[in-house]
Order: sequence, then C-alpha cells, then structure tokens
Amino acid sequence: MESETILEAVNLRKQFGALVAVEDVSLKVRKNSLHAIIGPNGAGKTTFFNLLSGNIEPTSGQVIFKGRDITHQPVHRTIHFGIGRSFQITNIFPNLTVFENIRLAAQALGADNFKFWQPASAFKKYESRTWEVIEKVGLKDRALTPAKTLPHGDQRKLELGMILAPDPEVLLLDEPTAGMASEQVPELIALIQEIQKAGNKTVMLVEHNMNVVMSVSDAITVMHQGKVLAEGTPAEITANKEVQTAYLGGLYELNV
Amino acid sequence: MDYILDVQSIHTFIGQYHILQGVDVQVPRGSITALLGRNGAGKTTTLKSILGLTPPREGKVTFDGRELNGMRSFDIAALGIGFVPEHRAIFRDLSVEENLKIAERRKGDLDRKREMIFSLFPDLKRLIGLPGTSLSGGQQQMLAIARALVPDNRLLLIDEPSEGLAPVIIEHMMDAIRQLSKESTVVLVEQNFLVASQLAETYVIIEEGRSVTSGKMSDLKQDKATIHRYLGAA
Amino acid sequence: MTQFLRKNLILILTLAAFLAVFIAAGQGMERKDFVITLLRGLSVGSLTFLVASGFSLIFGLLDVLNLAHGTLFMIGAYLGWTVYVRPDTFVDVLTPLALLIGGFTLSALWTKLSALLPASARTNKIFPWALLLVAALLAFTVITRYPISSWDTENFSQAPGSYSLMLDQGAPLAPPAVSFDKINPALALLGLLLASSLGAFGLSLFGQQTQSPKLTVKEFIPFGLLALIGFGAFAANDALTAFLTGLSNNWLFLIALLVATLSGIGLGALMESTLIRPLYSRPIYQLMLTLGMSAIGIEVVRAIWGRPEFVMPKPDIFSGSGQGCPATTLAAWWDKNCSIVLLFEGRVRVYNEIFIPLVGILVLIAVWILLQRTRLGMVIRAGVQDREMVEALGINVRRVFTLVFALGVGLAALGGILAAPSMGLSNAMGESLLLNALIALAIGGLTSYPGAALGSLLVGLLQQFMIKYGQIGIAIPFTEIIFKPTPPIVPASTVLLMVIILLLMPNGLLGKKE
Amino acid sequence: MNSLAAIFRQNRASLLTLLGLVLLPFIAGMFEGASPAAVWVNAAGTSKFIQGLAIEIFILALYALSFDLIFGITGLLSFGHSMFFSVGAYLTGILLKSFGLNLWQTIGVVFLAAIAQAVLFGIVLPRVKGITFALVTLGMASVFHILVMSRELGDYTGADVGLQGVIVPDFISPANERLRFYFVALAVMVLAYLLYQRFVASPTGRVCVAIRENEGRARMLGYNTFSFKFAALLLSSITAAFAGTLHCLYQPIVSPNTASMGFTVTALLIVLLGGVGTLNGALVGALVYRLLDFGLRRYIGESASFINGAIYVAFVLFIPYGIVGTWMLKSFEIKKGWERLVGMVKK
Repeated sequence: MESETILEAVNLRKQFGALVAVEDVSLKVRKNSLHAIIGPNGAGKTTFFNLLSGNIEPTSGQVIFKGRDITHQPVHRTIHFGIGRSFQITNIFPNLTVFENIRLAAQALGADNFKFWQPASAFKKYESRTWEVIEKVGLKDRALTPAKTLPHGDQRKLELGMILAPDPEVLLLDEPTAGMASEQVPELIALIQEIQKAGNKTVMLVEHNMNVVMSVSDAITVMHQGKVLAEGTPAEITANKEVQTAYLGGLYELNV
Repeated sequence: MDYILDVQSIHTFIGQYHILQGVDVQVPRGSITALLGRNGAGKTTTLKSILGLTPPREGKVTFDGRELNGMRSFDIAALGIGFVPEHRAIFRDLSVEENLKIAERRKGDLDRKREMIFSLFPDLKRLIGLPGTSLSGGQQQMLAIARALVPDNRLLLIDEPSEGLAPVIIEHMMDAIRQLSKESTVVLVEQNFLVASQLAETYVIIEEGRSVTSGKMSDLKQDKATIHRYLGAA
Repeated sequence: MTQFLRKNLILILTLAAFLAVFIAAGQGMERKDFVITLLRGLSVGSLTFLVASGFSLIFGLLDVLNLAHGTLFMIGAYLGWTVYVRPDTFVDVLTPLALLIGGFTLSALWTKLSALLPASARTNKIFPWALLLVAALLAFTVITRYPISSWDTENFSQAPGSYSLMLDQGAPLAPPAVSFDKINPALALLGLLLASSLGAFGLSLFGQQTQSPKLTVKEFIPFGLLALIGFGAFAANDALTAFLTGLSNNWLFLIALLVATLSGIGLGALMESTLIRPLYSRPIYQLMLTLGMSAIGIEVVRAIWGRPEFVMPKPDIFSGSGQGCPATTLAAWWDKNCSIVLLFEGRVRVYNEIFIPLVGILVLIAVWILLQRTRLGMVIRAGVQDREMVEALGINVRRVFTLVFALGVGLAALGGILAAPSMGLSNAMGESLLLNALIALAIGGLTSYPGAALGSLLVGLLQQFMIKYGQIGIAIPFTEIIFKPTPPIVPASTVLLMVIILLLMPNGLLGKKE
Repeated sequence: MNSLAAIFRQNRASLLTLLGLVLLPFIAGMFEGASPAAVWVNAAGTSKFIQGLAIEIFILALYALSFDLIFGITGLLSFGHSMFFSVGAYLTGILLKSFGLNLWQTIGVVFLAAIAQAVLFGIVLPRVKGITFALVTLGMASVFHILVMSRELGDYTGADVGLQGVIVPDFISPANERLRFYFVALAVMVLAYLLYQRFVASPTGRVCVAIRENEGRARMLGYNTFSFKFAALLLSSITAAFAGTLHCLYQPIVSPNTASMGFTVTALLIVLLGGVGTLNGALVGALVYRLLDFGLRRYIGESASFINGAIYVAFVLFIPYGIVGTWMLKSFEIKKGWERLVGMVKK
C-alpha cells in the first residue's frame, strides 16, 4: 500500500565552491516509514541532511514538507513544522544537566519561553514531558549529571532524547550509533524502532553501517558521490550489485 | 620482529573525553599497517597521539628506539614522521609549490625530491604555480601526500586517503602509496576495507578507543566473522 | 572572471563608492588643499597601519587580541624620545637593562639546572617564589642606588618637556651629573646579574620540565651579546655619551628609530614568552591580561616620564627654514633641508606629510615581502589557517609565535617613535591610535594584511577630509547651506564607516569568511 | 509557616548579609560613638562616609550585574556597555537640569531611552558575531563618548568637564538625606539581584544559558535565539541605565569617563574579579573593586592604577574563576562560565 509522502526533496543541490557535495538529489519519504540513507564516507549524506533540516541553504532545489515548501525557512523554524534532527557529532549543552538539556528541548515549542518572572520549575507540563523522555531513552539515573560527563553512548541517547522531547513528526537521525560500543548498538536501534512504531513517526536515518539498517528499514536510499545510486527495499538493495561495489569503496573489480 | 613504531596501551583524553582507552599498535619496519574500525572508534586520535598533537596521558610511544612521550609535536615530526590528515589541510594562502616547500626540514629537500614526487603524481607538475585552494579533492589528497614526502620521513601517517575520492583516483592513489611504501613505513587509517585490505600487510582494529585485535591482513581477509563483527561492512 | 566579479560584487561596489566619494570630495576644494589632505590622510593612515598591521598579524596567527598594542606604540615613542633628547640617560640605562635581561636568555641552562633539583613537592612549591622574591629585592636594591642621569618630572627646569624645548631652541640643557657614590660599581654589576639569574631560574621552575634541551654554544650567544653591551656600556659610559651627544641629530634620530623598534621587538618577545603563552587556551583572559598590561604600561610611562605632554624636536634634515624655504624642488629641499616644500602651491610639511607616508609604504612593502617571499612568511601564512598542521610538519610554531608577536610590537614601537615628532608625546597617544587601528582592521578585515593597509588608508583619508571640510565647509548641492563638520564628527565618521561596512560585510572588506 | 522557615533556612547567608547591610550605617556610626539617632538624621561622620562608599558600591554592583547578564549568562561580549550606563546618567542629569522634568518623568524617559538603545544594539546583533560584535558595540559606544565630549553639546553635557549642577530632589538629596539614598540604592540593587536570579531560573533565562553553551544547538531546538539575546540586552540595558540614573543623582558630577571604553573594562574587571556567570560574583566583585580602588588611591596615590593593573594580571593568571567562582569551585556549575569562555573569541 502506497502511503502519502511526508517529506520530499526535489532536485536538491549544494555546491561548496567547485565541489558538488549534493548533486540534484530527489527523494520521497513516506509517512510512518523508517527510511535509511546509506553510503560511504563523503557521499554527501550529512550535507543532504543539513539541507533538509535547513542548517544550510541549497544552491538549488526544494524541500517540501507535507506539501509545503520549507526550503528557505530558517533552521529554528523547521522544528516548529515538526522536523527534529540529531547530529553525527554529539551536539548538546555540555555544562547543563541531562534534565536541563531535555527540558530546554521540551520547552522550545511551548508558549512560555518569555515568562521570565516565573522559575522554569513552575512549568509542570514541560517537567513531566522531560521525565517521560528521560525515562524512554533510559537516562533516569543520570538525569542530574552534567551532560559532558556522560559516557559517549549515553550522550547519543541524550541527543535522541533532545529531539524526541518536542514530539516531532519526522526525526532526522544522523548516524545515531556513531562511536557507540557494538553491544550497545542493537539496543539503540531497537529504541529507535520502538519510537517509530509506537509513536507513528517517520524516521530518516543516515547510517554508515549497512547491517544495522537492513533489518529495520522500510526503505533505503544509497548515496554515492553526492548522487542517489539506488533506492528500494532492503531486499532490493542487498541484491543490487552496483550498490555492493559502490558501498564497498567504489572500486569496480576487486578480488577480495 | 623489528618494529619502527611501538605504541603501548596509550590513553588519550580530549577535554573531559577519554577517547583512547588502551591502544596498542606495532608497526613493522617497511610495512604498510592499516588501522581499521568504525567511525569515531579513535583511529584518527591514535595518529594524533603518536604525533603528540593530542598527547597521551598514559602509555608509551616509541619511534625507532626513541621514546616520544613528553616531546613537543614539532620535535616528534622532525624525527622523521610525515602526517597526511583526514581533510588534507592544504594551506589556502600558499601556492602548490609553497605547500610543498613549507614541509622542507633542510634547505633543498624539495629540489632533491621534486623528480620523485612528480613521477608519483604527474598532475602536480602542471599545478605547481596555482593556489592551494584551486585543486580538486583528489589533487588536494595528492598534494597532501606529496607534502609528507618532501623531507626524508621514515614513517608516514596517512588518514583516510580514499575519503570522498572517485574510484579511478582511489586506484591511482593506492598505486602511489604502494610506491612510497618502498621508501618508508606507512600507517594508514582507512574506513574502506577493500582499499585497506589491498594495501596493508598488517592491521590493527580499534573499537571504542581500544585496540581489539591485530595481525596479518592476509589472515583477516579469510576471517569473515571478525570483519563482520568490527567493521560491519562486507 | 565573471565569477570573480560576482563573488566580490559588494567589495567592488564599496571600493567604487569610496573612489567616487574621494573624487567628489576633491571637487569641493582647491587642488592644493586636495593634495595636502590626501597626503595627510596618507600620513595618518601610515601610522595607523604600523599599529594595525602588527595587531592583525598577532591576531591572525596567535588569536590574541593584543589590546596593549596602543600602549606599546606609546612606549616606543617615549623610548625613542629618550635616545634622541637624552642620549646620556640612554647610555646609563643600557648597562643595568642588558644585565637584568641577560639571565633570562639562558633559559636552556636554567631548565637543565632545574632538572637537577630533587623532586619534592613541598619545596618545589615555595622555592620558585622565594627565588623570585630574592631576585626582585636584589634588583630593587641595586637599581635604586644605581646612578642614572635622568630628568626630574617634578622640577620644571629639568622636566622632559624643558629638555625637549631647549634642544629645539638649539641650547640643550646640561643634565646634572651622577656618579657611583651609593653603591660599589662592581657590586652593582654583580648584583644585577645575580638578580636576573635568580629570577630567570625561579621562573623556569614554574614550567614543566618534560625534557631537557641540549646545551649548545648557540644558546649562550644572546647572553654573550647582552653581557657585551652591558659591560661595554659600563666601561665606555662617558665616551659613548660624548659620542652620541656629538652626533648630528639626523643620526641620532636614526638611532632612536632603531632603538625604539628593537626595544619593541624585545618587549614583544618577552611579553609573549612570559605572559601570553600560558593563556593560549583562554582567549577572554588574554584580553583581560593585555588590558591590564596596557594600564600598567601607561602607569610606568607616567611614573618615568610624567603626565604632561611634550614635543620631540624634528631632526635637522626636516626642520630647515629661512632663505630658500619653502623649497619648490627636490634639489632645493636637499640643499636647505626645508621643513616645508611647495607642492601644487600647497605648503607640505616634509616630515609629517612625506617622510611618514614614505616609511609607511616601505614597511608595507618590507612586511609584504617577508610574508610572501620568505620561509618565515610562508609559515605565518600557513599558521594563520592551520596551526596544528604546521606543527605536524615539524615546525616549531611556538618560536614563530614569539617572532610574530615581537615583530608586531616592533612595528607598533616604530610607529610610536615615528609619530612622536609630529604628534608630540602624551600618555593618551596610544589609546587613540589603537582605536583608529581597530576601526581600520574591522573595515579591512581582522586578519588580512592587505586589509590592514586598505582599512588604515580609508580611516586616515576619511579623517583628514573631514577635518579639512571642517575648515572650509561643504556646500550642500542646490542649496546655499554650507555644512561644516565639527571636530567630534571626525572620529565619529570613521566609526560610522566601520559600522556600515561591518553590517554590509561582517568580515570586513578583505576579510575571509570563516 | 513551614515554607517560610524553609525559605529562611535556605537563604540564611543572603538574609544575614541583607540584615547586615540594613544595619551597616548604624553599626558604622557606633564605632565612632554616634548614636543610631544621630545616624538617622544624617549627622556628618564616619557612618555617612561609609554610606557614601556603600552607595557607590551598590551602583557599581548594579552595573556589573547588567554586564554579567549579557556576558556571563548569555555569552555576548559587548565592548559598548559603558554606553548603557552613561546614557542613563547623562539623560537623568540633562532632563533634570536643562528640561526641568521631575524625577518620575525623568525615570520614565530614561526607561524609554534604555529600550531604544537595546534596540540599537539589537539591530546589529543578527549580523555580527563574536569579536566583530564586540568591535561594533565598541564603535557605537565611542560615538556616544565623542558626542558627550563634544563642545557643540557642551551646554547640555558639560563636554570634557562633565555634567554638573544637577539639582537633585530634596527628599533623596545625597547630602541631606543620605541614609534614605542609601536605602533606596540598597533596595534597587537587591530588587535587581532578585529579578536577575529569577530571570536566570526562568524559561527565558535558561534559553539564554543554552545560547551561551551552544547557540547552534539552541537554534536547532527551535529557539529563535535572536529574541532571547535581545531580551537579555533589554533587561541589561534597563538595569544599567537605572544604575546610571542613581549615579547621576548621587555624584555631584557625571564624568565623560563613564562613557569611555575604560568604564566597560571596569565592568569586565568586576565580573572577572567576582567570577564570570555568577550573579553573586558581580556583587562581590563590585565590593572588592571599589574598596581596592579606594584603598590604593588613598594609601598609594597616583600609581594606584599600576597596582590595580598588576592585581588584574595576577587574577587573570592565577585566579581565573574569580572570587565567587573559586569559592564555589567544588561545585560543578561554576566551571561552566569558565569552560564557555574557552574559544569564545573564535566564535
């Protein structure tokens, strides 16, 4: 069954000087799917994400979210439309506590940001949402520790918690497992899957690791050299010879 | 065995982060050794720790019989270690020639090596007068490697040489690395397992800031389980 | 080509606008006024450039905003003045100064020695401080008794200003004689050497001794040189004074230029290696530190030279008058050394409006060559972009840092002594010039060397045109009104220009995008 | 009842300090043998002198608080802060003296002017970042300094001599009603401090801290960071302007130095002395700064600023967290101000 498209890239292109980082990429993400983007280092995955989330402006092309053109919206607006984004390199408020990090995320879309005469703790709805999220990502014991003292794996969970807190419809996750110990990876992937299924969310995932995504994705886009090399279900991608070689380094005939 | 570089259980911190938590690397003289592992595993930090750019807090690094701990990074480099960083770090305000010349440790280094460099990278001859910025990604990578060749380095640390390059260029670069490994030892960080497996003779796999396994590349190629477990791909 | 045009559209438009404005500005005044204003702008621009270029080199490579730069400019002026007006004081100071610095150049020896100390935690904490204290006390004891022929800021007839004035009148005052009557000369010399050695040793104990450097003869060369200067100046004190006093003041001026620049270089090297270096990872604290240094510098100048402003007479080569002056040709000027030449019928002061811009342009070219043609310049340009990579190539970046800081301060000090005969000396001269330089850099681009030149030129020209129009007034087109910019508008106009340009191009005209 | 006791217990140190400050004039009087009644009627003596010194400290503390809000809390380095203060000071003097407004009207106008100058800074805020923002604000403040110093406006501002002869309403005259002035200044400072504590704890203040920590991330969370930085600027501007108003009422002369860059540096120094990003630090810093300055000038004289400079250099090198910061170093929170400063200029 073909469900509706929630996020769409139309001929997105980004040039840095002479370098074309993303070359006319078109892509449709269906609602409530888990859509993975894979590809070797330097394939333009992160740049493509940055274009979708508005972190950088495209040289040409459009980003359409629920039928609305959001290409030139400033980055702080995209979350208000319902797009949350995490980063490959952990991007948190290092000196604030885990609780504070997530509370700031939970409060962002509310209407109380300028009530400066009341302490933040007076706004119970954000507090309860924060605890909810903290519990979901499994950081309850760590809630009051400063974010920068967390081990790397927990920082990745915090990062996830920060984009979950405002309850966005689409989650853009840029290598959520980057740098995690291999035994922690399945746990986090399971968490992402659970969030996606239980919350009826659309998840876009940039991953380096093919195996991680094969089992969980509904659709996979393979990027290489800034272009879309292939698109399809995990089965189709696995079968695709071109993808295999490209992903394994772009060398045509290698005898391992 | 004769190891030119011996890294013994180093621990490196960047700010509060405990990045390396015990990395051992032994590099046989005259070989190509690959550091393998996932994104963020600590491969680049290992290279930087060897060079003293992020000095290890514990452990020992020995280069050619000399202990490097506590030495300043430029003194370490001056012992004969060349570095090709991940993003090439070509100097924008310098011409291609100046980018090479700045690597001279003694006067005339470049003139002595010029022929050798041009035979490895014929493209550079044509580009020599251009500013460093006007090069394409592949050309920048060539220049970065060439720069490490200018002085007489006994050890080259090359970080992700294939990243972002087109297949044809990767093959060309692999040839070049093979060529120069005849003159000095090479330590290679490489995400792309196929490139690494073709170039290197020995390997070290780094995972979560620890070196988990190492050995001969020919053995690793047979060991699908290890490849699968630590490298994911293939 | 078209791409280049498109990329630099705003820059080209801005420069075109400037050109148009200056041409338009020329229409409103007589040609001689235009020429003079242009030259004056160039002069102010040159002085600004000397401060701005050093500032921007330091900021570019070291990421240090040296807010003490203006103060160092001022110190250059005062030091140069001392050599020029009071060579006797200069000679007297040489010995103690050289000996006091001497010990600090032996850092390799001290590091070596400190490695011999037993590694006990408690004594190692107190020991360096104790050494420093003893060194300071010793230095204080000797210096206060050491005979230095100086001036008396409290006593009008012997104030710096009076010495200047009388020299200008051609009847230099004879300073009161001083001699070793409070301290034995041998003891004094020994005490100074000991004080600096103890101090340097104490300081070296604060650092971590990870490895001991090799002791080579090379490490002792600076010390040898300083000792030579110190003892030489002591032995030949009177002869040297007599020689300097007997020199024509043109030569003396040249020596003053050299001494000021060299002292600036030395001061810069000292500042970088002792105070700035521990703070590389703490930018805001560097800012605070240089601000504190600036306050200290001004106080030192006030304590030594006093608060009142005074002038520095121009060297004879620029101060001729009488018959045949103002000169109309170069030959005539050379013959009479006129202070004023006629150019397009305008009376142009040779020192202010020709000599200063000339030096400015020379320095511009010299530093440009240094940056573009030498290995040091190559390292600097590379280091501005990527310090870590330069280090990874095996280049001692720390030493380059010290060199650049020293060079930057040297340029500022040169600017100071150059400005002294035209601006006069005052405690506030540094601050106003630093503000000018900051504005110039913000306009031109903070870390761009050509930007520093362009910005300084624009600031200088704008100021001088504003001043000129303040005198003659601007006829506003199609009206009878003649608008006269008032003096406060002059600095305000440059600030306004800066704000406008930064709003248009946040990185300045020639600055690079981050 | 219980909660009141709890509040008292939690804030014992602050409350005791406040009590001490309330009683200070009388205690100071007792040392000299002056009875509280004498102090009450503003008899000349040590108490009156100490009150004066304390008023100056309160005003400085207000000013430093306002700087800490934008620099220490929000992470904006402004070199134009002296303008925030001196606009308040000059406007108060000019309105009272040349335009004959009464005090309340004057305060109203100062309030509007404070908003206007925050808007002025806000205009450049989105365009320039980091050190460039510092330079632009420095530029704007120096224009103001130049205007104040200019002879053309000398009739109003007193040019380089300073603004003199402001007739202060009798009920708050620093000469005859100093004790009242003391309590007014104390009250304003305490209220501002409480307001700031509240602000920093509020949703708005938390976002300001987040901006200091990682502005890019704050934007990604959906905050239009400009509005928050502007809010901090606005509050800071209003506070500094009121500090200026008090300064004008208290001092016989408003010196153009209060508009110079040196006065911005004073704020920076106070905050550094006390501890960046700790509101308490601004208060403690102001106290130490003023007493140090006073003591040095009194006992050492002219070369006081030499020693001042040396003390700051020593602070920078050896006590980078400041007094309050070092005091609280054990707690983790305090390090944040310090950590943030690392690399700030590069932003």
